[in-house]
Amino acid sequence: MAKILMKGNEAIAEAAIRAGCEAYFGYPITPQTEILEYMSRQMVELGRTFLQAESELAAINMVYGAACAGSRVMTSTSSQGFSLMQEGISYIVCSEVPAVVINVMRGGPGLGNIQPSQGDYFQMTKGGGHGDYHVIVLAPATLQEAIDLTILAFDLADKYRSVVTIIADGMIGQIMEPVELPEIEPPQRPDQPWALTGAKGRERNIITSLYLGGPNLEEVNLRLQKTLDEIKANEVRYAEHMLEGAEIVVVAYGTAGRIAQTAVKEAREEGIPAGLFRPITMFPFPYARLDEVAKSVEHLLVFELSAGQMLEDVRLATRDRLPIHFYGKMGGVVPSPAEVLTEIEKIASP
Amino acid sequence: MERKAVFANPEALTDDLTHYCPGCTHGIVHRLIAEVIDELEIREITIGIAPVGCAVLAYNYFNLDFAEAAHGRAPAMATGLKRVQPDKVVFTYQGDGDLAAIGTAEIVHAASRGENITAIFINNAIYGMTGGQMAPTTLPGQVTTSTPFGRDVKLAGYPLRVAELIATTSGAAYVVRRMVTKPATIASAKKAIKLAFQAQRAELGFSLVEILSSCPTNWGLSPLEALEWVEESMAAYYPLGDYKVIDEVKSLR
Amino acid sequence: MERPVVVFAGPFGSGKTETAINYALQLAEEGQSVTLVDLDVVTTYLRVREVEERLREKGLKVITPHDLGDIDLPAITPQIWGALGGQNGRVVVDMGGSGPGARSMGQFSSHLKKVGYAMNLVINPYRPFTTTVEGIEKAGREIADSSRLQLTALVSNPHLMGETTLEVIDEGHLVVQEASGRLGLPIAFLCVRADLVQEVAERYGAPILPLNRYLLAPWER
Amino acid sequence: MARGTILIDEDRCKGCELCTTVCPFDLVHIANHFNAKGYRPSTLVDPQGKCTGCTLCARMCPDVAIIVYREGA
Repeated sequence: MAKILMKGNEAIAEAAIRAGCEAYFGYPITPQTEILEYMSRQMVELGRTFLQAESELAAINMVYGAACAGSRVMTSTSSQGFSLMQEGISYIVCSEVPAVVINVMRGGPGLGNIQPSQGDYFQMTKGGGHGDYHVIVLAPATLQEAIDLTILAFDLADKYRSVVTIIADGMIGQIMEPVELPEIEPPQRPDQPWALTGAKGRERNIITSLYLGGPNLEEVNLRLQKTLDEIKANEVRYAEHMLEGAEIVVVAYGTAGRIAQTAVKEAREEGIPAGLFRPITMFPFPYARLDEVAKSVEHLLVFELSAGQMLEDVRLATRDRLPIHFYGKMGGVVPSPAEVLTEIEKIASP
Repeated sequence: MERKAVFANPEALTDDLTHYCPGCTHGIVHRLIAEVIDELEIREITIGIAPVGCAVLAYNYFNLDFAEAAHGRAPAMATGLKRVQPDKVVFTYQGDGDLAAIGTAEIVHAASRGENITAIFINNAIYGMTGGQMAPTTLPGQVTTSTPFGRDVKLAGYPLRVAELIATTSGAAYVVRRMVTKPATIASAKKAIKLAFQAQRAELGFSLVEILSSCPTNWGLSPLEALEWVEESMAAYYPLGDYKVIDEVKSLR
Repeated sequence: MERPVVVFAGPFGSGKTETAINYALQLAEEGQSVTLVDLDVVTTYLRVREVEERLREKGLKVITPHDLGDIDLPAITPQIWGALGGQNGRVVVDMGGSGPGARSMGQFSSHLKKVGYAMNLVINPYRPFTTTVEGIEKAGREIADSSRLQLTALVSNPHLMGETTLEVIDEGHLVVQEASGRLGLPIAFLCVRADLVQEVAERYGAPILPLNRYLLAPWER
Repeated sequence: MARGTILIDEDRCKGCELCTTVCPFDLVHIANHFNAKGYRPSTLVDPQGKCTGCTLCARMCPDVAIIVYREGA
């Protein structure tokens, strides 16, 4: 397989196409617009559905519609747009239809800026919209991983009949790296007897998120929770670097994970026993494995491009049994590995 | 002599009795849509989208594949459904709050794109579901629970004329306003709904049938008085008529 | 290539910015007075403006839409008109990617025709849409149409970032050479990562521009 | 004139009276009794067999409570 040099946004778009994405609906917002632009050419050339919606609200509801028809469907956006999509995501989850949503995060709150950020962690992993739900959240740190996780996202969406998101930040969207694009057979998808394809030769299908009366809605919620339990049992993913003999373990994901990896390597070169634990599924968060890792180390250093959002999950995982340090940058500021190394050094020799 | 049923429940309706108040014209419009679907023999390829509003449970009454949209988003959802299966017939059923307030952007852009779907727009000048508040289509001076002194246009703005607005979009193929107050106006409304679906079948673009409807409960009128109010007051502000009929649709008549 | 204005154009991600920076620095080292113009209104990160201080220290004049800060507003600063007058030495322009990025150049088209310009199409044959001669031809046509400028040469920039090997350069440059023949455009130079220049130098006829990377991902800094 | 009749499904009827104003022979009236839902249903009062099965009453009905029959083919 020949390597090709791709930009993160392009890589995600191309991966979706190869995963058999049949329909894309989106709205331009920096720094993910290249996904929309890539789709506007490639999907049309392949005879698939592409439509630029009038807003993120419309885009997610177009996704909802196409998902009801049983199509493999995706949208992509950045933070502010992701906020607007919360309503639709809540409906899609409750309706139990599969969809993929990419969020290439930028600075917030408010209009913020277009620089890379990880400020949407809470919104993405804790539900985001109204009601009791979570969506699967996959965090790539390299472009190859972005490709692999995008493909996985479609399969997981099908498997659990729910929304699967990619949590990327602007840097992942904008950098370029050599990647390998897998050749994929047409996707093996589960049967979709629930899809709205016209009531021909069968009873009519209804897709709704309206369940009047307490017991009905409770039943749906219990089923959604059961699905979440399955997801928690089956889909936890993470990466570990230099954990062997590590006394200070940095916990970071996405671009921060990438920066931390360089910092950890440099720390090791200085003789500091540092390691990296990088969650790949932010939901389900790798609580158990992180707890296990924490048992044999002295300190954790949580590093995020936010005020400390994943930090709460790290504290939950370890129940504050060991010192948990935090280093975060907000508002689109991206620290260098040297700055993270300084934090590690501070812990090593206070 | 043998006797034969000449008028009965259309196949495209279920046997369920609706939750609508006595005399509410939602029921008439539901039946008209179902009759048209039966006549065009498209029941097995038609997908409906229910709104938020009194018709939120419409999917219980149509014997069709149906989806329930978020408030105002039915045209976007219909767009998604239709784009991935262009051979199906997709329609939205929306009230004035859903279509003309929270979902104004979605309906305008679906029309403007010439999205090949049909919108059935129920205008009863009030928010029924939430208990009789002002709608974008509430008439000047009309008393509602949120305009207790009558709609003061200086304060609350003017009612929105949807058919006229949508008719200005280039993508709209067929945009008309009807009412369902008498057998004759009902027959005319049915013809319009049929033409709207036919236009979609012929891939001519977006179609919208606005139907002036009654809300006896929230208007505080008997069902018969309510129909009189539709004819006298509503039709005066919202004139019945054909607001846009492109030539290709005319030739379907 | 003694024309006063040298433009680097190309599809998204073909390496225009790094090429323009390295080329401008090379001219500056030769003792020429050089202004580097950041005319990229489409790229959001990793732009000239992020390293402009460093470049000034190395003796370049740099014009960027800096006053606007990190906002995605495609605005052109008035200084660009002054620079493109060409009276103050050489001007190197980093143009935005593909057709949309090239469009902003259109407004300077008639002006540039008067002062004289070189328009280099930077090609990396490892980018998705320029792996073939047909793809390169299409990209070139789109950029020429959008910018309303004539392409005068190709710049061959075959690489896979850190994974670039001699084979990668060989195979990629071959595609660009073929495109050069097909389009009737000379290859102005071949870009090669500085540490590989020695090994590559003897293999090709085209002049070589050694590339030092200025725009790095945060974890490479 | 064609002879017909209507069958009103009393349990579907909500007593809205819309059907009562359109009968050309004034044969549809509101009954004095209540149906299971507590509405006074409409009822056909046609001792002389005047109903032609014209369907106007059924076309006004919001609840598809009226089935219309005609004799012969």
